[in-house]
Amino acid sequence: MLEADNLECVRGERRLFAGLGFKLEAGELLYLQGRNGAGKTSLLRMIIGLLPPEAGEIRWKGQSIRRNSEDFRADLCYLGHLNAIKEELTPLENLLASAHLADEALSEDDALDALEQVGLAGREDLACKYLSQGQKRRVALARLVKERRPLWVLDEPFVALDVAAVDWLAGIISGHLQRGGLAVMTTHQLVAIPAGTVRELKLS
Amino acid sequence: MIYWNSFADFLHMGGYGFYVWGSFGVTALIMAVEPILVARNRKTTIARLKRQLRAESRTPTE
Amino acid sequence: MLKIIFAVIGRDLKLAMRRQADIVSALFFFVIVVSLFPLGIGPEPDLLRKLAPGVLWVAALLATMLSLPRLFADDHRDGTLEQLALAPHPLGLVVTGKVIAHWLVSGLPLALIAPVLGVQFDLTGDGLFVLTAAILLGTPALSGIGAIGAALTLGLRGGGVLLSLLVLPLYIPVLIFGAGAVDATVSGLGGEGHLSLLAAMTFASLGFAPWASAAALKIALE
Amino acid sequence: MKDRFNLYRFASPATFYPLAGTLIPYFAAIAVLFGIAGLYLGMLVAPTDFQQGEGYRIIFIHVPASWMSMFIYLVMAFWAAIGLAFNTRLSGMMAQALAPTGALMAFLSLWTGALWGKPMWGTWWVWDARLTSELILLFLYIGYMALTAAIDDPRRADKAGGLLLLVGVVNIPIIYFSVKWWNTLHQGSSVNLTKSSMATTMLYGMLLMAMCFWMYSIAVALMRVRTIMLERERNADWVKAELAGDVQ
Repeated sequence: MLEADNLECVRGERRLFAGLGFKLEAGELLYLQGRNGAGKTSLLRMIIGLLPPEAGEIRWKGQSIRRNSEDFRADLCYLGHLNAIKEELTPLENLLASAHLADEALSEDDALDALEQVGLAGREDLACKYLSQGQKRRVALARLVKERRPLWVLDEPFVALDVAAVDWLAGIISGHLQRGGLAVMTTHQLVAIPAGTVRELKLS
Repeated sequence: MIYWNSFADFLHMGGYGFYVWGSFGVTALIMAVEPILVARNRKTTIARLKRQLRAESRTPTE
Repeated sequence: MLKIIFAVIGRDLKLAMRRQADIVSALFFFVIVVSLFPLGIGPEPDLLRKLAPGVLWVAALLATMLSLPRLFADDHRDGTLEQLALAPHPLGLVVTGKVIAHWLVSGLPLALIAPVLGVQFDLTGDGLFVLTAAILLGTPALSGIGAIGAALTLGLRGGGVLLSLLVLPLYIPVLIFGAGAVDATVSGLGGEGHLSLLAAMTFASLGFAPWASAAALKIALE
Repeated sequence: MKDRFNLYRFASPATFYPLAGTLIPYFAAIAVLFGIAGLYLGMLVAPTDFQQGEGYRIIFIHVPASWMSMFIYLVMAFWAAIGLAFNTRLSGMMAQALAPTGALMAFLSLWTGALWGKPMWGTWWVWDARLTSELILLFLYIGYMALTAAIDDPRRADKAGGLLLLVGVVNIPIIYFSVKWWNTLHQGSSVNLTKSSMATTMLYGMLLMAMCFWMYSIAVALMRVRTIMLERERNADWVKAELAGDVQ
């Protein structure tokens, strides 16, 4: 499904990696590892198509993601280290707005349900600027609850989550893999994902 | 062939000397200074890059 | 295609409504700058009438510049810009929506308050009408061209000043025809020609600028 | 196919750097020759202009400087288009190397225009279409240089600057015609290659001076681009080899 060939990444004047490739099939999870500055985030940005690789190609369902970018983006869900939520909007509005902009059907009930799952029941109508950092992160993660697009790209999803939340998120990701989804993520802590095949890619 | 009767006429430019020579003077100045600045910039850049190169070869990074 | 544009407009308007202070302060900036001019140049009605179009237009340009740096910067800072760029639509359409929303909260209020300020400058019926029409027709072009500058300077040090440096020269045609329309009307020549040129510029820039801005945003997001 | 190959070969900094180094003295020499010939014709041989007296001689630098200021902007936009389309490294460097020279040409055009305007129109500055457009062109140059200087990553600087240049090129005609419409005080275009209102010696003098400015601009831009190349490619092997040798 998702393949990368011979990728090369140059940032500034440093070559972060070259000749990098991987293959990921339905139900598989790819862990990107490496110390800080090894190019994990750059590789993630290449995979989501924001950073053009210096050399090489990434293909989704056999098609180059740069050529068929709109079809690819329709299958992609990206969660960056920024929460991508608007402080002025309530958690509910945030969820609905991001689904709306991504052309996804998300009913208000589903959105409320997702917020309840991340433990934000009762705060749906409070502007996000009144929430704590952890709660804001959970608003961002709530997007994943009803997310059915096949490819998830997650940048450090477990950071700053308590143990219960880590377990919950691992469950969400395995559910996604069980449904035949794919996931690529960077992480410092290796979290056991109960379902799916886990592959690792070490950037040195 | 040459239009001017004397050098003084040439400098005087029929009363427009200030304007004509003001234009030509500034142009000449710029065209002389710009290459000098570019050349100097080149020299300092090369010197700096050489220093960096030497520093790198002394302490191999990573 | 229209759906995504409306979705973006709806979101940006909702955000702007939650942050009305920004709209109001840009509007007050416009009012204050315009009101300072008579204090600087004297109260003779003839002189003021002559200066009115230029003063109002320059103030409108500056008021637009005030809100431009935040056009993409807020979305960039909280990560929503990435999400917009990853939405399964051409980014140019998203930017079109943002430009229209920017005009609705920054250009439209200027046009609405311009007649009141025109009265301060002793403009009369026709002049006031054409002034309003010109600002109404010309400000979308300001938002559009400004979006290119905002996208190019996204995330840079001193982005605001740089933005003015890049964008203000490109605003000159709008300024000339915008102020010219009022001048022509006041002097009895009729401002229709200017207004149609302004409208042409607005359509051209709304067609062209979002795509140039989208290209600049992609560069900034790399 | 063969041309394409050559283009790519010369677009590589490692090839272009020594080539530029060899070419610079030639361009400089040609510029000096054209300059001498142009000044001889324009300043010594050409007769006076019956309308403007000797003051018209400013034309021999005013017009070439104005031409070059516009031409350089077009060349920069050309490089920008190439760079954005083919992602070649050289194009951005060329655009950046040309910008300061273009800005200086625009400045010279304004300076000489003012010195010409004072005796002819009695004022240093008139808001006429060409002077105003030239001023705006200078702003565009400054904007380009400020933008590329503000971006740390050279590739992003190239791309963003390139985009700005293309936007500028689209806008220049619009700006020019709007300013022209706004005020047409200036005398009509005085150079017309088919039917010239100027004496032939004057025309030749001016064309020679234009060639001189052109060659000068190329020489200076090549000098500058060589420095930019060393700086940008400092980790490439050819630069290290170059620096290890005795570079000047």
